[in-house]
Amino acid sequence: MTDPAVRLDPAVSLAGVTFRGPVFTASGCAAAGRELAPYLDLGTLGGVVTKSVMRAPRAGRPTPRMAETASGMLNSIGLQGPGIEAFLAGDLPWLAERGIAAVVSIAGHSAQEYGELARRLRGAPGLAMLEVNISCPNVESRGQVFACSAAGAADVMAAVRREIDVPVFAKLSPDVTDIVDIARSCVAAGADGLSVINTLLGVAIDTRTLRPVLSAVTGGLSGPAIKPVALRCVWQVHAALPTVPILGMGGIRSGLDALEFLLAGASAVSVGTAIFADPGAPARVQCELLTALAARGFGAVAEAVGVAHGLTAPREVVAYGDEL
Amino acid sequence: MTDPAVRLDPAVSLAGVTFRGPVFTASGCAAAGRELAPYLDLGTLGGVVTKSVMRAPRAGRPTPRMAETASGMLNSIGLQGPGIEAFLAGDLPWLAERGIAAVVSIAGHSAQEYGELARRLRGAPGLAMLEVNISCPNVESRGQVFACSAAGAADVMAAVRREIDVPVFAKLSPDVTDIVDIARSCVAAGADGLSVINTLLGVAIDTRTLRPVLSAVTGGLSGPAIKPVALRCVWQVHAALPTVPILGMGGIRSGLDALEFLLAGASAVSVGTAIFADPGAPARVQCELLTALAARGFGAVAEAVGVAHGLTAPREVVAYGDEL
Amino acid sequence: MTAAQVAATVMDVRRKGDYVALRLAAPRIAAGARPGQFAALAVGGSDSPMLLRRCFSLAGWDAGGIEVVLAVTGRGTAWLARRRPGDVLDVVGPLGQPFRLPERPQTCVLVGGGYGAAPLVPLAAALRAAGCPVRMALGAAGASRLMAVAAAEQIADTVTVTTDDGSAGRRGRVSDVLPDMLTGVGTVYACGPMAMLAAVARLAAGAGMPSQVAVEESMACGVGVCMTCVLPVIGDDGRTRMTRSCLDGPVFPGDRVRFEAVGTVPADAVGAP
Amino acid sequence: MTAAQVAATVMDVRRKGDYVALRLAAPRIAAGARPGQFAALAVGGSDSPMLLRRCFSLAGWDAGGIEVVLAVTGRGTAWLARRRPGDVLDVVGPLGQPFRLPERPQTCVLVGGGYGAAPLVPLAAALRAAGCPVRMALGAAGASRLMAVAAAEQIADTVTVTTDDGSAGRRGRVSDVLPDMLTGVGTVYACGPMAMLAAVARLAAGAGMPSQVAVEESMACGVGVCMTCVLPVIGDDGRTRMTRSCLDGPVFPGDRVRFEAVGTVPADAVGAP
Ligand SMILES: Cc1cc2nc3c(=O)[nH]c(=O)nc-3n(C[C@H](O)[C@H](O)[C@H](O)COP(=O)(O)OP(=O)(O)OC[C@H]3O[C@@H](n4cnc5c(N)ncnc54)[C@H](O)[C@@H]3O)c2cc1C
Ligand SMILES: Cc1cc2nc3c(=O)[nH]c(=O)nc-3n(C[C@H](O)[C@H](O)[C@H](O)COP(=O)(O)OP(=O)(O)OC[C@H]3O[C@@H](n4cnc5c(N)ncnc54)[C@H](O)[C@@H]3O)c2cc1C
Ligand SMILES: Cc1cc2nc3c(=O)[nH]c(=O)nc-3n(C[C@H](O)[C@H](O)[C@H](O)COP(=O)(O)O)c2cc1C
Ligand SMILES: Cc1cc2nc3c(=O)[nH]c(=O)nc-3n(C[C@H](O)[C@H](O)[C@H](O)COP(=O)(O)O)c2cc1C
Ligand code: FES
Ligand code: FES
Repeated sequence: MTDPAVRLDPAVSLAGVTFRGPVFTASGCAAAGRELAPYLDLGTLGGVVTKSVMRAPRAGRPTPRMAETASGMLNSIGLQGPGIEAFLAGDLPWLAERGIAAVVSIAGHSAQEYGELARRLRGAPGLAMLEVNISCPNVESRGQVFACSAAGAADVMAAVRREIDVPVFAKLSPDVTDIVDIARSCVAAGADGLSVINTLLGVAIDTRTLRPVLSAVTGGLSGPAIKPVALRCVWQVHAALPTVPILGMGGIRSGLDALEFLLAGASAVSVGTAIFADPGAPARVQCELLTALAARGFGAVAEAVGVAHGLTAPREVVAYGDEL
Repeated sequence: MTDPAVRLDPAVSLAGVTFRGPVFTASGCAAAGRELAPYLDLGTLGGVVTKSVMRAPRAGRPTPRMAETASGMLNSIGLQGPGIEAFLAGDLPWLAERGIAAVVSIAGHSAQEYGELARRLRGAPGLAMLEVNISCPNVESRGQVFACSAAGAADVMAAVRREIDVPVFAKLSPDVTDIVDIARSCVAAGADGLSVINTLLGVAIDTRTLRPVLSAVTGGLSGPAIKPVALRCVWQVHAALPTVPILGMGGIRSGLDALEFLLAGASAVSVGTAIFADPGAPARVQCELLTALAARGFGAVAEAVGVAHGLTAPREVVAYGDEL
Repeated sequence: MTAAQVAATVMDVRRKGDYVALRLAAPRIAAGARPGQFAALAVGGSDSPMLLRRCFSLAGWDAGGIEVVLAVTGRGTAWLARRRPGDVLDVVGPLGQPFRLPERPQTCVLVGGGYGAAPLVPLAAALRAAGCPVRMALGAAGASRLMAVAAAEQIADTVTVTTDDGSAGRRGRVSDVLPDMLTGVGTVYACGPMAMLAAVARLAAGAGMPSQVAVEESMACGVGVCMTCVLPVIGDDGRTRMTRSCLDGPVFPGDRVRFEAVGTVPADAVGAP
Repeated sequence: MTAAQVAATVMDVRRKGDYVALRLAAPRIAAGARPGQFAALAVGGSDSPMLLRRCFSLAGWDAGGIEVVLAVTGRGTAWLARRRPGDVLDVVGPLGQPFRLPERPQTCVLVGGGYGAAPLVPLAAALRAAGCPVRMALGAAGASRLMAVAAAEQIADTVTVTTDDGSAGRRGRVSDVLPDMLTGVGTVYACGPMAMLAAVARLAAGAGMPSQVAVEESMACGVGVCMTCVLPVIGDDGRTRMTRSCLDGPVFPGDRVRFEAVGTVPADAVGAP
C-alpha cells in the first residue's frame, strides 16, 4: 500500500521490537484482524492490536451498545469475547500464519487474572507485544477502575511483567486527574511503554424514549471528537517520561492526525473508530503518514517523535500540499 | 422569540431564584452580553453568565488562542478581562438597566481572592447569582487547579459563601477522576448548585510548523465534541446529589441537545461555543427546547429534570417530529 | 463473493412514497450480491461528524449497479436523500448472510414490514427462478410506508397488503393475514421490525415449517469488528451466543433467534455474567 | 449599520486566478457596509464539525448583495468554494471598524498583499467619490495570487503590481515600491499579511504620514464575545491593551499597532502578567 515515491523506511521500534510500520489497529476496533482482510493488507501495518481478551468467554452488555455523537461515538460492548483459550486456538494462529504482528490486549478483574493471562500467552507464536487494558473495574477495590488508581495500575503491571518477557504496554485512561501520575506508576511497575488513550466515559440520552441510549447508561467516547484530549495526554506523558515509548491513539482518521500524535510524542499510533467509517483506514492512514513525513524531510519515523516539544528550532509556516 | 404555540411556562427556579427561561449564555462565550444584542433578545433568556472576572485587569495569553477541532474548539484566552472594578462600573449596569438577569462568574488564584470578589459583588444591582469558576491554578498549592482537588474547591466555595447571599454555583471541571467527590465537597462547603462542565484540557499540533497550535500549548476543549462527557458528568452528579440544582453545559447547539441535559439532571443549561457559530443560538436553543418539552407533554421545565434516571415509567419510542 | 469497498456514483435518486430509492454504480458489489445481503454507506463526506456507516438491504441489482431504498429517519438518511446523480458514495458490500433458498422447489411465503420489503423483491425473483411459487404479504403503518407492492405484484403469485390504519389493503398487521397463507408452504421468509419477525417465526414454527428472518440491529461497522450489532442466537450446539448480525446475519433461521431476549443477555448465554 | 445575521442565497461563484469570488444576496448587509468591514460565513451546514465562522473582507456590494473573494487554504474555504448558485449561506455582517476616509480630499496610497486587495477596491471607489486621487500598489507571491488588478486599474489613478517571483509586474514586494509612491500623499491604507502591514506602517510613519491598516487575526466568533482575535494596540491614553480585532478592528491606525509584539503580551500591556 505504501506509495513508491516514499523513500522513508516505515519501520518503527517499540521497546526493542521492530514493527513493519508506525500504524496499528486499535484494540476492540479490528476484532483479531481477520474480518478486515478483504479491505486492506494487514501485513503492511505495524501490527494488529487484538480486542481485549479475558480469561473466560464473555457475553458483554445488552444492546443498544452504541450511540453516534458529534464526530464521535459511544460504545459499551462490555468486552464480549471468546476467552483466552479460544483466542489462543483460533485468533492468534490466524495472525501468526500470515506473519502479521500481534499485539495482544488483555483485560481482567484482578491483578491475578491479568497475570494469569500473561502466563497463558507466554511463548505464543506470533505474539509481538502485550497491551494491558487497565480500564476495567477492580473487583478487589470496590470496582474502582485500575487505570484510575496509581496503585491499582501498578499492581496489574507488576503481575503481568512477572509472567512474560515480550514488551508490555499499559493502556491509560484519560478519565483521571493526573495521567502522568498513573503513567509513572505503570512504568515503575515494569511497563515498557504506554498506550495513550482509551475512551472517555460519556452518556447520550434518547430524546424520544427519554432514557439513556445505551443499555449500560455510560459508554466509552472515541473518534475525532477526543483527538485533542488524546494529544494532550500524549503530550503530558511524553514531557514527563521522554524515553518511554508511547502508542498514541484517539480520533485518528488521517495521516496528518497520526503525524500530530508523533509530533506530540508518540512513537507509533493505533487507528480505531475510523475503521468503522473506512475499513481500509489503517493502511490509508499509514500511507498518508509516511508521505507526510517524507514531505517534511524526515528520514525515519522516529525522527518526528516529540518534535513539537521544541527541542529543535521551529519551522517557518510551510505549505506541504497535504493540508486540505 | 418564544413560539406562541408553546403553552409551557418557560421560567425556571435555581436555588430559590426565578429566571425567565431555562437557557443561559455560558461564561466566556458572550462577554457581558452587550455584543450579542444585535442578534437576539437577551431579555427572553434565563440570563447572561458573564465572562469570569478577576480582581485586577488581565491581558490573557498570547495568540494564537484558538484552534478548531472536529466538532469542537480549543481556547486559551487566559481570562483576559477588565477586572472587577471596571466590570462593576460598566458591564453589570448595562445588564441591570435592561432587566437582564446577570449571573456573574468570578475567578481567582487564591480562596481569599474569590472571597474578595464576592464581597465586591455584594448588593450589586442586577446580580442574580454567582458562578464560581474554580478551573484556575491555586497559587497556594503548587498551581494545582482548584477544581481538581476536593479540598481546594471547598476552600474557595466556603470563602465565597461567607461573603454573599445570592445563590452560588461551583463550576466543575471534567478533568478529574471522580467528579462526584468534588461536587459533594463544594456543596458541603456551601455551594447552592453546580455548573457542569467547564472545558476539557486538550492540545492541537500544527502539522505545518510542527509545533502546538496554541501559544499556551494546552487549551480548553468545548463544543459538541464534549457533549457526551458533559452529559455523563451531569448524570453522575445528579444521581449522587439529586436535590442540588445543576446548570448543565458542554456542546449544546440545539433544543434537543438542551433537552438531553435536562433529562440527565440539569435544571437549566448554558450555551457557549454554539454562539460562535450562531450568535443567536441561546434564544434559538431556548425556543427549540420549550417546543420540544411541550411536544413531549411536559407542563413545566422542571418536570423534565432527571427523567432519564428512570423514576417514572419509560416511554415507548415515539416520533415527535423534531428529531432531524 | 467477498465484500469490497467501492466509490459508487449515484445514477438515480427517486422518491417512492415515504422512501427514497438510490441507484448506485457498483458492479463489484452487484456481482456478488445475493438476496438478504446489505450494503454499508458512508455518510457526510470525509470530515463528516457522522462517523458510522448506514446499512441498507440490497433492494435490487443488475450488472452495473445496486439499488437501496431508504426511509429518512435521522441525519444520515437525510444526507443520503439529498444526494444527486453524479455524486460519489463510499459503499461497502455485499455484506452479511443471504436468505437460503430451498434445496428443491416449494411454495414460499415472504413477509415484509415497511422497508423490510426491500430485500424480498430480489428474493422473490430468485425463488421464482428456482421454480418456487411465491406468496407475499407486505405491511406498513400506512399506504405511504408500503414499499415495493408494484414490483411484488409482478413477481409473486399472490400479494396481500395490510396497513395499520387501513389506508391501503386490509386494516391490520401482516401477522394477522399470515396464518391463512401458510397452507402448503415450505418456508417462510421475513424482514421487518423485530416484533413482526418474532410473530412470523412463532406462527411458522406453530405451523411446523422453517422460517428465515432478516433482523435489524444498530450497526457501527457492518463488517464484524465492533460487536455492537449482536443479539442472542442459538447455535448448532444448542447454546445461545451474543451473535453478530452483520456477519452471521442479518438472516437467521427464525427458530434460532431468542426474540424474547433481544436487548438482554440471557442468563444461559455463553459468557453471560 | 448594526450587524445582522442573514440567510444569503449564493448568486454567483466565479474562479479568479487562485481565488473564488462568491456573490451573495444579502441586502441588509450591503445596506450598512463600508470599506474595510468584513462578513463572517458559517461553513458546513447545521451539523458541521466546523464550528467557527470564516471571516472575509467585503470585496464589493450593491443594493442586492455582497461579494467576498477567498483563497482556499483549509476545509472551510474548500467547502465555500464548492457552493453553487442557489445554495443558502448563514452570513453575519457587516462587522468591524471600516477604514476612515480623510476629512478633505487628499492623495491616498492603497497597498494590498494577496487577498488583502479585496477591501481596497471599494475603498478606492469611496475615496475617488470623495475627491481623493488614488494610487494603488498590489503585491502577491505570484501572478495567480494577485487579486483585483483589473478592478483597480479602472478605479485608481495609478496601479503598481509586484510579485515575489516576478511572474507579473515588478519582481519584489509591495513595500519595495512604496517609498517611491509616497510623495504628496495624505494617508496610506493597507491590507495584507502582518509583516507587510508592519513595513507599510513603518514607511508611512517615516514619511510623516498617517496610515490605516486592516489586520487579520484568527477569529472564533467575529462579533466580539470570545477574545481570540486580540493583538497589542495602543489606546488613546497611550496604554497598550490586548484589543479585539473583530470589534475594534480590523482597521487600526498603523502607529497604534504594536507589530513587533504581535503574538506576545507585551510587559507594559494593561493586565500583563
Ligand atoms: C442490515 C440492515 C438493513 C437495513 N435496511 C434498510 C433499508 O433497506 N431501508 C431503510 O430505510 N433502512 C434500513 N435499515 C435501517 C437503516 O440502517 C437506518 O434507518 C439508518 O442507519 C438510520 O440512519 P440515520 O442517520 O438516519 O439515523 P440516526 O439515528 O442518526 O443514526 C445514528 C446511528 O444509529 C444507527 N441506526 C439508527 N437507526 C438504525 C436502525 N433502525 N437500524 C440500524 N442502525 C440504525 C445508524 O446506522 C447510525 O450509526 C437497515 C439496517 C440494517 C442493520
Ligand atoms: C477580518 C478578516 C478578513 C479576511 N478576509 C479574507 C478575504 O477577503 N479573503 C480570504 O481569502 N481570506 C480572508 N481572511 C482569512 C480567512 O478568514 C481564512 O483564510 C479562513 O478563515 C480559513 O478557513 P479554512 O477553513 O480554510 O482554514 P482552517 O485552517 O481550517 O481554519 C481553521 C480555523 O482557523 C481560522 N483561520 C485560519 N486561517 C485564518 C486566517 N488567515 N485568518 C483568520 N482566521 C483564520 C478559521 O476561521 C477557522 O476558525 C480574512 C480573515 C479575517 C480575520
Ligand atoms: C467499539 C469499541 C471497542 C473497544 N474495545 C476496546 C477493548 O476491548 N480494549 C481496549 O483497550 N480498548 C478498546 N477500545 C478503545 C480503542 O482501542 C481506542 O483506545 C479508543 O477508541 C480511541 O481511539 P479511536 O478514537 O481511534 O477509536 C474500543 C473502542 C471502540 C470504539
Ligand atoms: C472561548 C471560551 C472562553 C471561555 N471562558 C470561560 C470563562 O471565562 N469562565 C468559565 O467559567 N468558563 C469559560 N469557558 C467555558 C464555557 O463557559 C463552557 O463551560 C464550555 O465551553 C462548555 O460549553 P460549550 O461547549 O457550550 O462551549 C469558555 C469557553 C470558551 C470556548
Ligand atoms: S456492526 Fe460491527 S460487528 Fe456487526
Ligand atoms: S473573534 Fe471573537 S472577540 Fe474577536
